Amino acid sequence: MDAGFFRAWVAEIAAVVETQRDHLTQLDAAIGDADHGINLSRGFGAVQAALAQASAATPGSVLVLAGSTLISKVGGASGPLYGTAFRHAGKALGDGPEVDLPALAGALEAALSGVQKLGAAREGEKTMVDALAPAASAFSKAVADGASPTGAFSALADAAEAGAQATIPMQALKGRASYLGPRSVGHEDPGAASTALIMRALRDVAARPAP
Amino acid sequence: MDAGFFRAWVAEIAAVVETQRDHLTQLDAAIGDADHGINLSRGFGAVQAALAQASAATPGSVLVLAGSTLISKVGGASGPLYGTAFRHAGKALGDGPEVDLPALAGALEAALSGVQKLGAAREGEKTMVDALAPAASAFSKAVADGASPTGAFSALADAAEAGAQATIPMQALKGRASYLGPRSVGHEDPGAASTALIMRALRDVAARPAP
Amino acid sequence: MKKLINSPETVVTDALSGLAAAHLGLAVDVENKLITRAGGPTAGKVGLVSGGGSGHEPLHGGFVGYGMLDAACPGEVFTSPVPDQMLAATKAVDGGAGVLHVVKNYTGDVLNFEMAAELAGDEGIEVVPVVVNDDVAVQDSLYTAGRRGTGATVFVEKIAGALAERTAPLGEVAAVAREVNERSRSFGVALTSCTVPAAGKPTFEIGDSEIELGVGIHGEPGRTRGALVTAREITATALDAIAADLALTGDLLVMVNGMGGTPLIELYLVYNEVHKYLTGRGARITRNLVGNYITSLEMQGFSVTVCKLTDSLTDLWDAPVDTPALRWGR
Amino acid sequence: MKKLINSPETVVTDALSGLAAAHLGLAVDVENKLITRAGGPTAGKVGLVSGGGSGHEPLHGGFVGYGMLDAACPGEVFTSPVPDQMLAATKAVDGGAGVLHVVKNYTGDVLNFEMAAELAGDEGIEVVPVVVNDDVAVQDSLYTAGRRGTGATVFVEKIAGALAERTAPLGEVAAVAREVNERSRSFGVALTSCTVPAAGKPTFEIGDSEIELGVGIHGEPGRTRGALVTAREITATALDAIAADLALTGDLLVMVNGMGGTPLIELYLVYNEVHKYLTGRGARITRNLVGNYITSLEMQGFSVTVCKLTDSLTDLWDAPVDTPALRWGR
Ligand SMILES: Nc1ncnc2c1ncn2[C@@H]1O[C@H](COP(=O)(O)OP(=O)(O)O)[C@@H](O)[C@H]1O
Ligand SMILES: Nc1ncnc2c1ncn2[C@@H]1O[C@H](COP(=O)(O)OP(=O)(O)O)[C@@H](O)[C@H]1O
Ligand SMILES: [Mg+2]
Ligand SMILES: [Mg+2]
Ligand SMILES: [Mg+2]
Ligand SMILES: [Mg+2]
Repeated sequence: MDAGFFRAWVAEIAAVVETQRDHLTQLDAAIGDADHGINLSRGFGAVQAALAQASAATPGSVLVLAGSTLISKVGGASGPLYGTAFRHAGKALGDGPEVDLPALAGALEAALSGVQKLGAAREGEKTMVDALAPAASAFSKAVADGASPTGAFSALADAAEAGAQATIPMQALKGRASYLGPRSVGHEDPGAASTALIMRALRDVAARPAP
Repeated sequence: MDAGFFRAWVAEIAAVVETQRDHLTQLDAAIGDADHGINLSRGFGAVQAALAQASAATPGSVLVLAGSTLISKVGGASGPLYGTAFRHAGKALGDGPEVDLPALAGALEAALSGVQKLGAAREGEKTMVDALAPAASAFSKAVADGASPTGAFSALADAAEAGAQATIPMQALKGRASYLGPRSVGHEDPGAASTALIMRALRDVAARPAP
Repeated sequence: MKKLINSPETVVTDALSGLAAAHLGLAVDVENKLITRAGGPTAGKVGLVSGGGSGHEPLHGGFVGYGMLDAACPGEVFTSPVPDQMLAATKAVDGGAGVLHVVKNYTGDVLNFEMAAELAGDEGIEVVPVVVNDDVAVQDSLYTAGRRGTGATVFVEKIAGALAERTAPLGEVAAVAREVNERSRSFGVALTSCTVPAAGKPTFEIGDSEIELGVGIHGEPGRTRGALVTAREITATALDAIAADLALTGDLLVMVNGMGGTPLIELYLVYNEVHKYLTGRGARITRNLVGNYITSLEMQGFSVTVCKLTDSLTDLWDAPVDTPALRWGR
Repeated sequence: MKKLINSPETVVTDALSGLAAAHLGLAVDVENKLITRAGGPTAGKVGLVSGGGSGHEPLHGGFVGYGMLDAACPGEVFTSPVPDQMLAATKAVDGGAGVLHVVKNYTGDVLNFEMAAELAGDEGIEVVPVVVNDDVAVQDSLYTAGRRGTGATVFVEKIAGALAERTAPLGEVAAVAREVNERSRSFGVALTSCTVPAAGKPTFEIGDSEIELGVGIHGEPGRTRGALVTAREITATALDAIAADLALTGDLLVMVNGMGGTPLIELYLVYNEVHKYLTGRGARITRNLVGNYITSLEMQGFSVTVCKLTDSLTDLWDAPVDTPALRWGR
């Protein structure tokens, strides 16, 4: 997977976030402040613009630029958190022109640890971590088990989606939703939902026939 | 007609204004500021309270007290105008214990001139004058023509009612409704409507069998 | 009707009790609805009395204090006060130099203040009334009761109050008050209606994408219904109406006033459009106010008021003022 | 959605342009969303920087000026600003004595300010953050992100700003800011929802006779839904919640704050109930604010904030302040 692959991933995320903008905002309206979709569409729009300008020729530099741009443009809780995730993933990929599945698995683990270090959320606290953690480990496991790329990326996306769904019965212990206490139960966490979209985008881009 | 008759009239006005309070306020909402019914119910409520306290033993003193109380309690345009109307009518009745129909006719003419002197409204300008003027002259004419009390009071109330209805096609040239210009056409003037109610109350009280 | 009240009947008196509790610089007679400066009348100083229906807060009670009003008498919601209140206010603030009545041009306000002035005269107090009529939405003609008094009232009270504080004679204070009124114009726009507590329902119906252009401060209908277009277009409509009546040149004092239910972020956004419109036509906004100064209960909307300043009016505007709603210089 | 705007995307920048045009004492960088004092940093004085989502005006930009903030960085509506803004603000106000970050306790605000502080540290600027968390509607526990920062932010910015103006060192300024926060509590009530312009529809649905008790300043749901009862009962619920957490005795600074869509007449009415409640329990309200200071767009409702004063806090509260939204003493 080269820089083009990761640029395509980010482009796909931007497209999906646009179509899901109102849905994510509505999820946030239920247990937050009704801006998650707005924040991400502003953020990934800016990432697209930044990438269009930049030379960023390696997978790592693409993700680091994406992360830095999210930090500079999004604000809110999701800005620093997603920004950190992409930056850490990018740093983990190093500066080679191509990366393989194990390297990507390591990058996803790095993204997770970056998010947890910054936000101090553990699994089960109804945050994006509940989608990112299972996705990263499912992908690592599939890769370790020598699964096909298709299989590994499907495992990634499915685990993220399942993780997002699993936030519905949870009571939020982190973020704005935690103010609701028990009233946060019964709603899908917006950040977990957007993480699932981001992982699905990765699967879909990987499924495309190589140009 | 003695003081008791005029106290009964004022009591009847207070009762009718209560039942018509929202209707008068709605008329005022259409071309004014939605408070005419509220103003009159506050005003005649206060008049009732004042009369309950006071000895006021003559027809004139009853109406003067009613007028002074309206001036002190109502505010708005209708307060000084109705207050002046009742004060001038009361003064015109003098301080005898009994008044006859010609005296009452004179009092109504005095009320009209008081209102016109203060508010400078002529007939046709969509104000209470458009109900009060025809009512006063119809009553004077009936009395002059030697009509029965019943006939005279019916002429009074009917003329007032017709005058109020006649304000509907008029464009307001005085008061708050005049701000609307042509948009004031098509609505009954609240003050004309309340004047018609006041005159009808007089007819109804006069129609009661003497105790 | 969604309001923070105890009962429609007690809105005005409950709010007056709150004003009294919050501002020790004011003396508030809740029962007789009278707000004066705690200090009492200033000997040799012209007294300024204003009043009108309640529901326009901070007008007028919030403008009682050093450099502005000496007394305010609030009526019931949207109903002018009664002569008794105005007379009591006039007697309370008479420092021997006479009393100015600042009257907004509504039949009710004018008639009640006239009666009060007559009564005060009987008691030997010299009273001069100044009638404010700045609202260009209503044309001033034989066919109306004349223009309504709106935003310019704030300017008149501030500037005449400043001159009175300098112990100018009644004639001069009245003259500057009239000068400010003559040099000022206003136009208001409503996005939503207000609800008179005692009425319990909105004064007028208005669609989700409609606005009322030229609305009165009591929710009186204005010139026309319009579409909810951009703030830029709405502001241009308001200022076009003013410019058609008064050449907007030279140094201007501009107020972008909220109707009560419009947040400050929108008022600053409107001020930006007003600023671009006026400076784009060669005028200079040298003084401004942005906020809620003369409201219409919870109505959403704004009004813009423009006053053509002179050096002496600017000097009086800048003079120290210390009231609950307007304060600078001390 | 009925708003005076040009487009949802330009609300914040258009309003900032208006703020810049209206207040020449402010230097406003509209593009980078940065508001500072026109004078630039004061050498030897601790710089005060605050920031947060827009939609709470006058907070924070309206509190930039002598005796209060040195800079404010507004984010998008209800979204915390980004580290770049906070870093730019920190550099702009550093007078060599270090910079205080006043941060409301929301995950987004905390994380972004943390990143900014780290970047500022890299550039050799000493930064101390103070996190405001006064909202008793949220219980502070392992089960939440902690209490939200609301009305006490106004008190912290005024009092810390006054001490900084006296050129106290950063440690002391941070200490008094924390002291004010620890001595303050708030509770908010919503009658209606607000609408985020970019979202286009109300953040929450609420019935005609319902109120949200403990609402957050971003329209976050509160403790419970209640019935629209009298102002007296609603006020008692709010103050009971505060009293359960902080003994309301001694000298108090009390703010009755409007959410943006509530008229002043209702806020004074609520203040009257607050006054009766607190004095009835032996406390003394020695200082107060009644008005719109930390709003939630056009939401109807109010919040009450109480701070237990000390003589030195009172002295700092009384110190001169000269900002667009808070001004006295000069
Ligand atoms: N401490 C945290 N750790 C991880 N994720 C978090 C944390 N706090 C919040 N989030 C995520 O951020 C999402 C909200 O993002 P967003 O609405 O954009 O920011 P804000 O809450 O500031 O409005 C939540 O749904 C949650 O998934
Ligand atoms: N100049 C006037 N002369 C006679 N009647 C008037 C005049 N101005 C107003 N009115 C009457 O007063 C009525 C309005 O009374 P009200 O609503 O109580 O006072 P306000 O207009 O001050 O709210 C109008 O319907 C009209 O009949
Ligand atoms: Mg959010
Ligand atoms: Mg009326
Ligand atoms: Mg009225
Ligand atoms: Mg947010």
